[in-house]
Amino acid sequence: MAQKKKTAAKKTSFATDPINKKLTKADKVEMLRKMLRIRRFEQESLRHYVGGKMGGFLHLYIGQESVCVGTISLLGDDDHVITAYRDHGHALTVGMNMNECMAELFGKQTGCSKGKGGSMHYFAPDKNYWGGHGIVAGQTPLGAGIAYALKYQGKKGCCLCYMGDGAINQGAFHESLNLAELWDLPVIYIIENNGYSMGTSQARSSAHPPEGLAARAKGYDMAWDQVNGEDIYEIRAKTQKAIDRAHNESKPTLLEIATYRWEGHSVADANKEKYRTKAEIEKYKNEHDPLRLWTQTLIKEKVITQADFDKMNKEAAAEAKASAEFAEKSPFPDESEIMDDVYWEVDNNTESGRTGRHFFHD
Amino acid sequence: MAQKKKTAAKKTSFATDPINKKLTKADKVEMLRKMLRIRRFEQESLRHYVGGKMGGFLHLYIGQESVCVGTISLLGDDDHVITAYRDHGHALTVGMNMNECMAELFGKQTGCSKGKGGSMHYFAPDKNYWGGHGIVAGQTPLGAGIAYALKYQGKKGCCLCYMGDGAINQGAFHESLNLAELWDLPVIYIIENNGYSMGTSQARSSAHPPEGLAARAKGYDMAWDQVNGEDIYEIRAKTQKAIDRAHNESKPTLLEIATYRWEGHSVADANKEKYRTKAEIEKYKNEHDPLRLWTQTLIKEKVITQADFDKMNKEAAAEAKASAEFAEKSPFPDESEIMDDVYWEVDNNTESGRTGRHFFHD
Amino acid sequence: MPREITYRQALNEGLDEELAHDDNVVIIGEEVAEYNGAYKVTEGLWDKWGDKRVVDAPISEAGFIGMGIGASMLGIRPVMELMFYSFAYVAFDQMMNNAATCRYMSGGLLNCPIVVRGPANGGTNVGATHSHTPENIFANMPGLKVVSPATAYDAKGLIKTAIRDNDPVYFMESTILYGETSEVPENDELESGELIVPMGVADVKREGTDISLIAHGGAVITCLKAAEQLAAEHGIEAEVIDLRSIRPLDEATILESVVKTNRAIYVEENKPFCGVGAQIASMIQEKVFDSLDAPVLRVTSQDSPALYSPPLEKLQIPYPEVVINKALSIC
Amino acid sequence: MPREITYRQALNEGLDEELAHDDNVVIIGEEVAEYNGAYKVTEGLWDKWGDKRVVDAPISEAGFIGMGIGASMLGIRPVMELMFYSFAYVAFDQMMNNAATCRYMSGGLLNCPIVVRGPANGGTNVGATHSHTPENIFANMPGLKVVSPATAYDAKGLIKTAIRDNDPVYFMESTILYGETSEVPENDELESGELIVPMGVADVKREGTDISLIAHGGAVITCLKAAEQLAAEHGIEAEVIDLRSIRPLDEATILESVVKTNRAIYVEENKPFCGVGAQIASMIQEKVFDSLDAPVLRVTSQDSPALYSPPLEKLQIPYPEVVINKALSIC
Ligand SMILES: Cc1ncc(C[n+]2csc(CCOP(=O)(O)OP(=O)(O)O)c2C)c(N)n1
Ligand SMILES: Cc1ncc(C[n+]2csc(CCOP(=O)(O)OP(=O)(O)O)c2C)c(N)n1
Ligand SMILES: [Mg+2]
Ligand SMILES: [Mg+2]
Repeated sequence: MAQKKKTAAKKTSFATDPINKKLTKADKVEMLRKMLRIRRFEQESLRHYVGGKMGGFLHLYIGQESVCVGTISLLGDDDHVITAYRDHGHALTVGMNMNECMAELFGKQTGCSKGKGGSMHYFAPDKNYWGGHGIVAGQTPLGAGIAYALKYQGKKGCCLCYMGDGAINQGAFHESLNLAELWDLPVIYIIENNGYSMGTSQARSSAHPPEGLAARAKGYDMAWDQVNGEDIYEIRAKTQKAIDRAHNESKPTLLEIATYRWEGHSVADANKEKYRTKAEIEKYKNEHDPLRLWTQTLIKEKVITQADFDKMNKEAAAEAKASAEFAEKSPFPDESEIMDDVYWEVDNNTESGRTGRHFFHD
Repeated sequence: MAQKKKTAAKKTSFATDPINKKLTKADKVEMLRKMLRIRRFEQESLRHYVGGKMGGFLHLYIGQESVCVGTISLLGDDDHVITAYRDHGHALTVGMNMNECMAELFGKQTGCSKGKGGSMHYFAPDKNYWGGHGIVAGQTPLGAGIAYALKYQGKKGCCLCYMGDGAINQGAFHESLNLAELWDLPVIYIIENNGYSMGTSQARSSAHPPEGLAARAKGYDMAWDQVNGEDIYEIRAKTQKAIDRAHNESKPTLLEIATYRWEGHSVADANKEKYRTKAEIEKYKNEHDPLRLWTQTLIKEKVITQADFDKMNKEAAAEAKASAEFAEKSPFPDESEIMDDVYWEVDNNTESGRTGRHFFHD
Repeated sequence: MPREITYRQALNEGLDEELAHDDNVVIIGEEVAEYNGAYKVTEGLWDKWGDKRVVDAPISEAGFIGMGIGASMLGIRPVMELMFYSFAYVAFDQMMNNAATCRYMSGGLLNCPIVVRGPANGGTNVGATHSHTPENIFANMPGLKVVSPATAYDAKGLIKTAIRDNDPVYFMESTILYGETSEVPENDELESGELIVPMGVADVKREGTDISLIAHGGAVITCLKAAEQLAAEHGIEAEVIDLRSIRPLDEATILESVVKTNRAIYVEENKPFCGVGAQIASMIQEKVFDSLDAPVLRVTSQDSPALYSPPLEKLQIPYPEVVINKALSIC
Repeated sequence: MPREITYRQALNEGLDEELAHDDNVVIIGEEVAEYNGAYKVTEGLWDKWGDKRVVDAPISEAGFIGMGIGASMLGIRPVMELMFYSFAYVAFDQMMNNAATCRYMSGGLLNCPIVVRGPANGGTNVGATHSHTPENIFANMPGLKVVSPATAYDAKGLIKTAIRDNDPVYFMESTILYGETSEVPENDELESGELIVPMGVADVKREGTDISLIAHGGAVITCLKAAEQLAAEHGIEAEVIDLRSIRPLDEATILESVVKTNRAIYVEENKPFCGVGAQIASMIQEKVFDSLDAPVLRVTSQDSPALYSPPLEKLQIPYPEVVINKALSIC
């Protein structure tokens, strides 16, 4: 986390970066609203998880909201997003609605994946959002593939592929870095470095260059950068450089964005205050909350007033609460749906889908 | 191959390196003999492969002999070796005899693996030689494991783990590098960079730092070096540094040794003069043959005379020829042996090996 | 008074005893040490045995399992934890090639005494990526052994056997069973001083005369429940056979039962195509064709990837009523 | 005059036609382009179609197959070559999770029209690491399709079908069959203008009345040889059924044959435990129990890892005499 402070020092300069100067007041407010909505959505979901309304895992993104909101705020129609299992923030940011996201957590038919994927597996291809992937780093070759497709189709687009700091030690990620650089794929790998993979600190999981994790890119002669994740302006300024590189030169970038998760690895993490101190967590909550920092920035910039914030906050909370009501009222999938969505050809009742036996239980 | 020439310029200085000054005349001759024996063994094997005495693949090491002979010449009792499928050179260098190696190629009962492994899968645990592995980079975590075992057992040893330049893009290798550096494992990864993985040049398979492939080690903050493989003195001097690092600091190293294979990827490689020019191959044969260069060095140093060489050469050829006769005369394994060597417990007729059914054909 | 402990605690005791029994035993895996294990199977072992014997690994399954295989060739006895057995799929080549074939390819010059253990089950609402059940896949490969205990007693006895075995053993547990208790004797109650359950010996968990319900892992418990109901409501006495180890396989116990009952169903939580049940059904009809009064039937998971929705996943995986109905169809 | 071409050439034609048929088809793999393919299946395609459509990959199977899966979600139709299907094991997670489960986990929002093809066979003396035959393993996973053609005709017709299919298809060929020829019509001899063989339709490669020999891939040829000898020397007329696709599976054709012959043997070059034959045997006895005059038998590879020694490997894998003896044991 040392380098976090280092980059934090340059904070003020990024506000005046061209990409940030382009921001309208509405744009800035919209980013705040998105961060607020993620936080309230997750807090609401946590209540219902604890209340027994969900199964499996719930990996909360609280504390990291600036990362997805800042980066995704830069994307255009041909830019795509893929991430790991800590995926609620990205989902809401690309435009998925709270109802479908909350209903998915409740395992309901109205969920974004019809209750089949759960918390770790959100998808919205219509919003250029390709999941939500449960296997650590499993999404990283897919990210290269999305970039490959864009390039193949002659589109000026890119793929933002997110992962955790623990994911960088999976082989598939390294193979992806080599392919991306070798084949000039417009993919931007973003390490959301929250300092821990479950209970294992960065120092106990990764050997890396003194500069930090992103410097592993050097091994592939790839462009890289490090970003202070608590500053939306910095995130946007540095990510835009990578996007330009992807759009204009069809070259990949490896970004490392320093951030922090407030909650446990998942809600089931009984040790969340053992592998890191309560003081450390409190410090991040009190001094490095990206939501509060952005709010303060906007108030200081006179983009909003405290009253504006309070109103937005209430709206977000109400929206989250309503989504839980929606989820609660929605039906579970019908038993017959268990066998849908396995094969495209079967679902679409094509000749191929009707020929031969596809399923082997009775 | 550019850096090969660069390192070649420094050639002369390595002869006086302490580790090389320690060499007796006999030591130097022994290295020549080993290189000669590898070459004659492989030339003999090639004849019989073409003559239909073998099946499967035959990956010849000719042109690369200095690499295994130079590096393995430095090893002591607690140092170990593991490599890929291009494994004949390493096998003969650690002390396996030509008979068992040739018989293996013929698929005979007297082969080092009783005819079960073939060319790609030689093993001699009694000589600290752990194979012979067919899956590209599959041996690289095993190499870390051998080093792990040595460290666990408190031995001052190391593991030399060889691989090709094409192997560096497998995920398992990268995972191994991180583990080796993170856990201070005394493993030395040696990339035998012959410029091609099958028909694919280094430039078409690997994105890497300008310094070369070994510089990927930087990504893990690992020590690394590059070596001119046609100079035995240089190989020994630089590898010894890595061995010292392993023995004294229990730290890994990534070495890249520039070399060249004269033959096709395997004998079945029909394109060997398509993806690289005949002129390139001839140049390596004529100007960079490590066997000839070492012979010349020894003659110049007056360690041997041309007549000594001729005699050794004849002996090596005769030994190779005799090994083929041995192999030819040896019996094939008995059909009943097909089912041996699957489970240790079954082979040793323990209670565990006798309890329950282990094999499921009739 | 007989002692009851959980399946989790039984594994923990087994691991602890083997750490004491052999200095070469080392436990390696993600979060197994300082965190005490994602599912607390290794709780307290790092405190007791320290950094050398209980080791936290980065998220590099191919790397650290391959490393374990290499170390095992030199006599280390690594017990690797996969946080979920599903993660075997990123280490698959190491587990299928290096662990399974090096002994054979060397003509018997070496062996790999490694254990790879972890939960291999669905039913916990973690979705398709985390719910693979690869018993059949690994058991397909000669050179490997596959174990799947259903009770605390078997879990303890088998993990100790697996660690002492000189071949690679893939030990598949169940997160759903971790909290289940059963009788496990204290060592001083045992003549041999410790609890050892051999591989290759199935266990008749319930005797019966009318039909054989054969299963492994969590499905054994489902069969026991179904058997009780079959007896209570239908007067059918089902024999329940727990394979315990899938490879090696105790065919004799299965066949003996079927010769007695003349009817058999294999019940598993796995996907059907080429599942363990396919092997057992095919074997039974081949070996005791004339004893069968009905075809050997199978109950499996519904044949789609594991789904999240909690109430639906319950239906996707075999539950007692499905077994009962299937049994009634041939009794 | 009917045209005979090799299985290799048939695949090559199929690939060429699909490159022409759909701009989204792209061939990716190690040595597939400039080298013309390690086994020359893609010969001439790079010359003809250029860098964009035929792409040489580094030795990074997990990376490039995963990349292909990602690209397929956006409508690219990648046809990935595995130089040996054994190398699927380093890409296993991508192939079992991302290709097979993303459609399901998204509730049907996406699909992965990817083909992964390459030789999956033993018998070429390349040792255990290079001789895996994972038909059963991949067919176990719902969401995947597994195809294994035995003739040039089927190879051409099925590769075209596989590429047009909107689900992931794992297409397993045989290096031993690459050089075998069979009749493959020219397109202009065909009413539809092209050769298409559907998946899920087994082919009766030889009609018979006394026993059904059922197989896929190279074992089909072994069965045909055995059938000739059974007829010539023993007066037994065997029906030979070639599955062609393992998943989807044409159960109807199998059952129809067994109802006629009352005897069946599944022959495969795979390892026995939970092999394809286990599934088929279990299915047959379940569905037509009363038609069987004898148990369904199986012929498989001997149950050890593939071995190198050329004359011995011939014995490890089924050959006609083994099939004949097994048939005689129940005829
Ligand atoms: C291949 C694989 N191994 C292990 C896991 C279990 N697991 C899930 S998340 C996680 C920690 C990942 O940490 P990091 O990448 O830093 O992401 P973060 O959770 O901090 O967002 C682990 C070990 C998994 N899902 N996949
Ligand atoms: C995982 C895997 N992919 C592909 C292959 C096929 N293959 C064997 S050797 C080889 C080229 C390796 O080249 P390199 O690593 O440079 O070693 P060299 O042959 O030059 O010694 C390939 C592609 C394999 N054996 N394993
Ligand atoms: Mg993290
Ligand atoms: Mg090479």
